[in-house]
Amino acid sequence: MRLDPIELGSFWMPKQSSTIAQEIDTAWYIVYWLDVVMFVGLMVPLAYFMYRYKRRTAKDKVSDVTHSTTLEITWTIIPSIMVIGLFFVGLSGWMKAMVAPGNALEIRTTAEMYMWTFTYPNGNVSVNELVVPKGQPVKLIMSSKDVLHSFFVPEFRVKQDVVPGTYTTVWFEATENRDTILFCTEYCGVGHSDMMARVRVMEKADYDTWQETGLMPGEKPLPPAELGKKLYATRSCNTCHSLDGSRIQGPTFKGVFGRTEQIADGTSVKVDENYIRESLLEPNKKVVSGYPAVMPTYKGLLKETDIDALIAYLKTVQ
Amino acid sequence: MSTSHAEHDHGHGSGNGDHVPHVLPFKVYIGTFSTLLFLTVVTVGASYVDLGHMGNLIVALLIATIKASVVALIFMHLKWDHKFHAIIFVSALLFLAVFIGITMSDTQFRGEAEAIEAKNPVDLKDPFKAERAGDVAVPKAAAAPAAAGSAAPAAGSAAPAATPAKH
Amino acid sequence: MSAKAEALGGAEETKLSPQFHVAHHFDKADTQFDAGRMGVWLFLVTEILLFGGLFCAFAIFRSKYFPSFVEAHHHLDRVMGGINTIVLISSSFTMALAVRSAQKNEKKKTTLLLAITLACAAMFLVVKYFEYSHKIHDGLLPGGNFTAADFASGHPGIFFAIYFMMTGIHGVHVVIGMGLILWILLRNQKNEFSSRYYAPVENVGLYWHLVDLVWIYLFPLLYLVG
Amino acid sequence: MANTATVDELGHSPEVRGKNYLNQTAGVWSWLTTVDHKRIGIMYLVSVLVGFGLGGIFALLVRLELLTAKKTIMDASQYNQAFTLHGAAMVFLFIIPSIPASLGNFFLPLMIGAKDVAFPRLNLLSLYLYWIGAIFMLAAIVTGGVDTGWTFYVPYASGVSTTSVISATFGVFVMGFSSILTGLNFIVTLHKLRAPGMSWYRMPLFLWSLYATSIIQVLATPVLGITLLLLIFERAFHIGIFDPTLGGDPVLFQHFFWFYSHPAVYIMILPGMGVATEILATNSQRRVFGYKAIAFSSVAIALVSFLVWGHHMFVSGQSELSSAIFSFLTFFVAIPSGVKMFNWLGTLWGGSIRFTVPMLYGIAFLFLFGIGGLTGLFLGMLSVDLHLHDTYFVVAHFHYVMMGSTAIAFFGGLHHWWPKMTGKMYDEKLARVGFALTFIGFNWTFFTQFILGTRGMPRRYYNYLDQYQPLHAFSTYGSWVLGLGFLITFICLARSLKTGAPAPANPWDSATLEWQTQSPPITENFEKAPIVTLDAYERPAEETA
Repeated sequence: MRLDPIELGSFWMPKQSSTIAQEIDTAWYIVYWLDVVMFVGLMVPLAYFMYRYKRRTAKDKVSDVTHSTTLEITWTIIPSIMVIGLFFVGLSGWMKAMVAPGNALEIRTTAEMYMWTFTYPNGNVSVNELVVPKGQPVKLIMSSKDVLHSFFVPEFRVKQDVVPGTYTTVWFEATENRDTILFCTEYCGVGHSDMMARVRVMEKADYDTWQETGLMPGEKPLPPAELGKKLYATRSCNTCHSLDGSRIQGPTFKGVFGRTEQIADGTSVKVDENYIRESLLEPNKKVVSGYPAVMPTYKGLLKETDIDALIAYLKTVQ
Repeated sequence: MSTSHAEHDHGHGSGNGDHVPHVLPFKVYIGTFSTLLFLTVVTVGASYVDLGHMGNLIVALLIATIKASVVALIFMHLKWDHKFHAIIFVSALLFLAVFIGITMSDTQFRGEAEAIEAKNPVDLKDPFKAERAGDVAVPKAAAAPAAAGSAAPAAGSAAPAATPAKH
Repeated sequence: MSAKAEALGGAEETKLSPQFHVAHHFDKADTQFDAGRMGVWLFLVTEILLFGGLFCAFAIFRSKYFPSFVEAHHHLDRVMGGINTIVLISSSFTMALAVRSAQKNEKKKTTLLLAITLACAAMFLVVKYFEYSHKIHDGLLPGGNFTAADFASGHPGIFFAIYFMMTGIHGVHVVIGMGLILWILLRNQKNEFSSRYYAPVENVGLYWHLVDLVWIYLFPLLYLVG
Repeated sequence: MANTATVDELGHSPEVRGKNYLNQTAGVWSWLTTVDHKRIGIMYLVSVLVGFGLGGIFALLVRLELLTAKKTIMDASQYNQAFTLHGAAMVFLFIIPSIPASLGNFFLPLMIGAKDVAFPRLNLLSLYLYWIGAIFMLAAIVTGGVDTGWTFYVPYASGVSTTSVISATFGVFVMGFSSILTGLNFIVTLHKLRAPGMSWYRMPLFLWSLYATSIIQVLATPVLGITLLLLIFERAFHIGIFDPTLGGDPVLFQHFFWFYSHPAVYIMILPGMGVATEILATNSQRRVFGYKAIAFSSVAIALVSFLVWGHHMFVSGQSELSSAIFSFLTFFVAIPSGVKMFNWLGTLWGGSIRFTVPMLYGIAFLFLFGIGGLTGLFLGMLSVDLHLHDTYFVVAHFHYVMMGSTAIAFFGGLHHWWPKMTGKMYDEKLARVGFALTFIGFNWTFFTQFILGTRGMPRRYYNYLDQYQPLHAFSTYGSWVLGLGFLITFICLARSLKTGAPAPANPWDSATLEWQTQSPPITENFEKAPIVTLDAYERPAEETA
């Protein structure tokens, strides 16, 4: 998938694209400048002492002061107050990030090796593409089908692990009308670094249109083969099936339609409309010999028109 | 025999002047042993009385702790030993308490899953099942029973063993 | 070494335990004795925390799957558990007496008491063996291996995972303890111990009491309360 | 040392001239069966350096792979193994045993005027356990690698990964016992074997830091043991405690793991702080400022370290209550660390500072630990951690602490005590070159990663967005400078064994006890059992006059 880069808002941070980003950045800069001041405060005396007390002779007079209770108390208490302050600064932003507003749009999110599936309130599903309206709080209810994953959108400053066997939630309200990137930040295996997704932020009206018709802003309905080509890329077919004949995880799509494949159980099958459909819905029923049975099912993830479109597209890949 | 161990370390407990350090009278051991046996009977007996979710646990732990203290203090001579050994022993228990206590501050206060599940009856009761919600719309009829059976997902689900995690 | 032995008041030492001498890096026998015992106490700390992880898991899963735990613990045999508790307490008792008789130079009595302790330990394992084979036969096994059918509650496999891990690790400690007791028994037969030098007996005793101590918690938690 | 007339210019009296612990007995067997803490320390030293080399090679491979966004030299699964093995080797084979087991073993008895540690045979056993554990880890590399990350998070490690997880975790399990035994031995030694007059407050501060480290080793490591045992059983028999499909809790594994592994961070850094204190005290020629503050802050760090493990889990799905508690407690680790920083500066103030090679490492330690410690504040803050967690910022932060502080202190200590251990002086010029390259290369490599991380680059990524490529490439170039620096340091030290000038007993004019015997020491450490009459770092009156 081709993703646009993350825009930088400053030298350090990505652009702020959610309502809580500003508070988190402010906290970041507070501790940043505090650190800079403290570091300079430590290093300047260090440099000065190195210069001032550099050894001149073997019989240099050295100080015999071995302790100062006043100093010890001072440099215990002052930092203590500072770090308690930091704790509360952190706590405040974090509380906001933890408690979603009541009117939040709930999107069910499932992570698995190595893709993201988003189920919208009306039943729509998108894979590796999270579509959210601008200016409305969105709450993701997340779970994992296999191992730990983590949901991270740098521009939103939100992160939450996705844990199998339990639900975790994260919320944000996007403020910028443009695309950004979602990372998986909990190591999950070979495809960990490819487990990225696009976050599409759009106007509420465009979002509603997309929910109803599946059309992105400015998009016209596509002819089946072109829709299929798009699905090939957006539904992660391309991570396992090549177009140029090379072997990835699964058999190549080059010349796949009409080919006769050897099945793992010894039989063989001709790749036709029915086999493609079955492979999408029950992928592990007839696995091509020599390939691992790792394909996830697309049952419920593809509409009938999508399946037709994929079949139409595969006919064109020769 | 002035060089016996412990004589100058453990002033008390060895009043007989013998060089052997704090040999306890036999009756102390037999007394301890009887106490332990008695408490074992008590704890078994107490377990037949239903004292509720926490009640039985607290009683059992209390008796076990008395027994453990007796073993540590007398059989293990902690009562007459260096104070430092007692500190070592107690600090182990202290750190264990910290470990269990703080870990439970997480596990006891997580529990958001059920609430969400009740509120959000999407057909994702069992995140490990291969099927997912349909594209068109969530069939309301299918969702309702799934929500009802959601209290103990694995017990209610047809075949948890049939869909193990990928290996 | 001879000078050192002299300084320690050597005559009795050679008489009472001819093989014993103070290691060269200790200033006197007392220090060596104390050092050994402190080492053992520190070791016991590590044992407590090793079991501690499992106690933590027990606490968490018990509160999470309380009905399962209650149901599952009825499948443990509290008579066998009770017998084993008494066996282990008795072995602790004889072990404590063995240390006492070693302190008093009563070699034969020490041997006898150690032998009884050993026998108790063996008996504990025999009972444990019957318990285990019964569980295995009924399919009351950890997690994914759990096959017993007639369970009403959700996660009995977790209970048995904790049961087998706890009693299994405890059992391993019993076996190791038996080895240690046998070792000091043989050394005792070779006249290596005396009222001036009985540190190994005492230290093995400390270890054995801890094994007992862990069981004192395991028995009510697993067999009685669930 | 009392009678200068009978000792030669290297501090040897006629009775022991030419005799030392190295040549007392000869042959491989005499080494493998030795109970001499110095020989065990040397064998540990060689072992951890091999572990460091191994981890270092993996580090360079990882950095090289990250030179370009897509495949550079290896595929994704090889990359995952490389970073896992880099982490596992560096943490378990190198850093945890590095200072305590090698330098600590060698110098702890010398510094308290003892002949050996309390349990010499146990000490040898701990070395053998370390080797056995290392063999299991190496076996894991040979039989399919490990690709779980050094943290072995479930369910990936318990069910999904197809690599040799069991062998690797068992290796770590065994090494845990080695670590426990070392800690136990040190505690008893410090309690029971101090020379006459060596009261607690006369001990060099390195020993206080080792004492604090040992407390952690004894209290925390068993929990790692049970965690890994459960993981092994989970993987082999599906016992279900961590497996969500069987009702288990994967987040519980993280609690178990970090209950050890967070204090383990202080197993790594505390001895480094101790070494730095020794170096700074020796080279500023004066008594340490705030002795008790530094001593107690070591112990305080050890104790507080047990209360903060959950700050690794702010986004793991643990309860909000836990996160808040952990965040609050986390900040209290910063205070004793700060107290140490201030007192080190106080030690330099009014001193007579020499810039020997160890001192350069000591000052570098102050600089790098300053950055490493202060950047920890970012990650302790709940809201900021939401953005920075599991990004390169974390990678940079812990490399500044682990590598920049601990490893730099370790190499500083190695240079500091090298003459005592080997009886040879090294080439100062070459050592300075090695140091300079290491210091520059380190900052070059890792400061870059702070920028990468804040910009959102997640860690453990094989492939990354093109926009991160220039900074990744920059970091990789730095890693080559860093590697070259270490290579030169190794060459310098190795060469000194053959060509180095014989070392005097006290080349740095240090005030601590280990320098009051020959270089290298005799097997019994001291010809005459020392009696301590001076306070810590105090010099005899005629010298300061």
